[in-house]
Amino acid sequence: MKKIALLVMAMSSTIAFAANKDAALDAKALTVIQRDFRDKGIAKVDRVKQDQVQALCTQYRDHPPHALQDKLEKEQLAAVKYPADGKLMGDWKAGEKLAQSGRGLTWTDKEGDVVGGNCYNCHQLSPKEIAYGTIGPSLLHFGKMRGNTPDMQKYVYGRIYNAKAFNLCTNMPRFGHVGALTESQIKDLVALLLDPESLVNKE
Amino acid sequence: MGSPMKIRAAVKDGITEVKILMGHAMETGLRKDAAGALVPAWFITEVTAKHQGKVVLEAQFGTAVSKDPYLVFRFKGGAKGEKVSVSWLDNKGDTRSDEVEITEKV
Amino acid sequence: MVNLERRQALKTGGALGLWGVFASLGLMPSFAHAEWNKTLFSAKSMNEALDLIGAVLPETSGDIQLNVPEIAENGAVVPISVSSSLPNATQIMVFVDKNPNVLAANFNLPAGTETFVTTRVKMGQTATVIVLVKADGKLYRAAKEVKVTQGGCGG
Amino acid sequence: MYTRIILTLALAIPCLAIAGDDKSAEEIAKYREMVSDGNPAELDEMRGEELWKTAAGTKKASLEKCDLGKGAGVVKGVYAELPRYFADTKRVQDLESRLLTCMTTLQGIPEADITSKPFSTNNYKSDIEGLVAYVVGQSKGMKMAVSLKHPKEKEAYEIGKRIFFYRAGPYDFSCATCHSENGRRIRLQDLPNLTTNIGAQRAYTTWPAYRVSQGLFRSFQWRINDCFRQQRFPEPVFGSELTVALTLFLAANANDAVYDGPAIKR
Repeated sequence: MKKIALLVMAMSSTIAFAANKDAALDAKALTVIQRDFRDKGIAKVDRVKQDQVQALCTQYRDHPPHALQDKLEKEQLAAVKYPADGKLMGDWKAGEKLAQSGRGLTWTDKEGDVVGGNCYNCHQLSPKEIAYGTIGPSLLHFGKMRGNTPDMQKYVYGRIYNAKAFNLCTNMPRFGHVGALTESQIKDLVALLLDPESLVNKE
Repeated sequence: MGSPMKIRAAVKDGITEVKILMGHAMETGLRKDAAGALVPAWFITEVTAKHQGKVVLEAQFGTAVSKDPYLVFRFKGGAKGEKVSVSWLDNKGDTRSDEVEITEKV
Repeated sequence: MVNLERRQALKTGGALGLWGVFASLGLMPSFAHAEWNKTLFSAKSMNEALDLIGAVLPETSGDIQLNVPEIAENGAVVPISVSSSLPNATQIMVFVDKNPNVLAANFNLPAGTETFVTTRVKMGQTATVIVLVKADGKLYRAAKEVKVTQGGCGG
Repeated sequence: MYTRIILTLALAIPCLAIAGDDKSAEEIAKYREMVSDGNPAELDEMRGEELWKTAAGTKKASLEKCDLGKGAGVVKGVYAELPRYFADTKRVQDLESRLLTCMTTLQGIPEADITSKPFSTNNYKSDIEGLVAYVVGQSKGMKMAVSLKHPKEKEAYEIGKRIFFYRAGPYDFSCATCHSENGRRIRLQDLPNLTTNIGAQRAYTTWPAYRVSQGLFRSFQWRINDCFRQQRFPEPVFGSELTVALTLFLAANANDAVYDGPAIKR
């Protein structure tokens, strides 16, 4: 009995020590990050300051405790702004053009430049484009498989506006939430995915 | 005077293979700089290679040849220690000549 | 035009200091054999280029091996390798049919030089690489399409 | 030259397995193989060697007394063991920050002259990038052996790891967003998983490199900067603890692989 107790004590002290060391390293890393970046073009140093979502996902390596995840996802979802006119589908052709562009918000971009959708960087969309990324799932035939009911439109709009409202630590940016894409741009992307005439939904 | 070329010439079974890397901007005249102004065309127009003084290749380039041009060709003959020289001339009149000794290819 | 004048100066042993240095070092480059054909290198289409050469587009020939990648990760550098078993070949011309100027490079092959050349060209978009080989005074053709893809993060 | 082709082919096989969902991967592999013959980085290596041996700065000295970790003037093999702890500066340094130390102390070149324009452009050739090309080329064929023995080296590794996973910026990206899973690509480019040895080895041993998309030789510091640019972060300070720690994290993960830079890349 005594032996086990000792062992447990020994183990917990090791863990506690590791945690202390980790905390010290975490603090040092944060100091380095906050010190060693400089403003360049439109990319200012305030960008390395984390919001709650970023901090939590960093801390838990994208696997936060469920309760925290649920809470923050709800908050993110509550902040999604849907179009006032109720129309969620724009022009799929404009959406395709936007999906092709990976530009925007880097220090080589200029203030006021049109921000691209960056979609093909991570997703397969049109069967015609072979240069697609695989960081995100394939969206080929997205609308063809799911239809384009009002609920589906709302889901897709929300997901592009703020993917973190649906999956807190997803790799996908919060395009609407951070103001990278405008309402009409997001509508065009919804159309790209859901319009039956869109290339995405053709053979 | 242009920057030095990297030339390799190696002989095997009576054929000498010459590989040339030329450091050159090869500006098309169609590219715009950061300020939106056209960058003037600046490119190598002619390349001549000689083996022991005899011309073994003459090339003319247009603006479509890639930056830092790379060229490989082969000629019959050549022996270890003999010289291969390469010269280029660009549209601004700049030029560069370099030469190497032929090695044996292993 | 400047080019032409300068060339004239060269041919007549022009007095540019640089050339004097080269001459004294025995490194005087010699470009006297073939002139850089400004008109041909400015041709905007295959038809225009062929008119200038005074030829019609020849049939494709199985005796020319044109090695190009089917997909180029970047259009700034598209590797091209040409070889041929055609006897008495004297010239290799490399064209890119959708480039602003279609002729990319011309190679004159003296006797004893193999019908083989490797180089790299720029392609603004997906296009066909057309190679013409002149052998025994007759033109032969090989052609292949190269798809130029969007790069990395697109930025 | 032949060994390089063979190496490229060997490297192309994991590429195929990763991006092998269509014929594109095969064609891209062919493109890379064709491009790998004739690397213009060799021109930068020549330029760098010249710079290394030429007296410069207010002290009119060459860099031949520069200690990159294996003694004054030793260039052969140093890159395979960098970053490392240097007793004279009492800090961990990567190649670029160490070159900076040598250029300022041995040659008397003001630091700002170097760090204000450390990267080449179409109209400007950076000396420090040329020096990098020369030095890394002298480690070609050597096994990566980055030490984690010194406490400062261990600490740098741990800090580098934390920087790698740090999510921020308008797109919530970290290095890990693109580089912590197997078999992912951005557009057609396959993304090495830098958290695994095999991924880090493949990536680290082929940088610095000549980028055909830019027509320029690029140092590792440039590569890290460009990752942060695409992460929509601000710019890391040249030769800072941040970039050294991140570089050491990646270099140590690549240990035991044969260094094969400078390479040629898209």
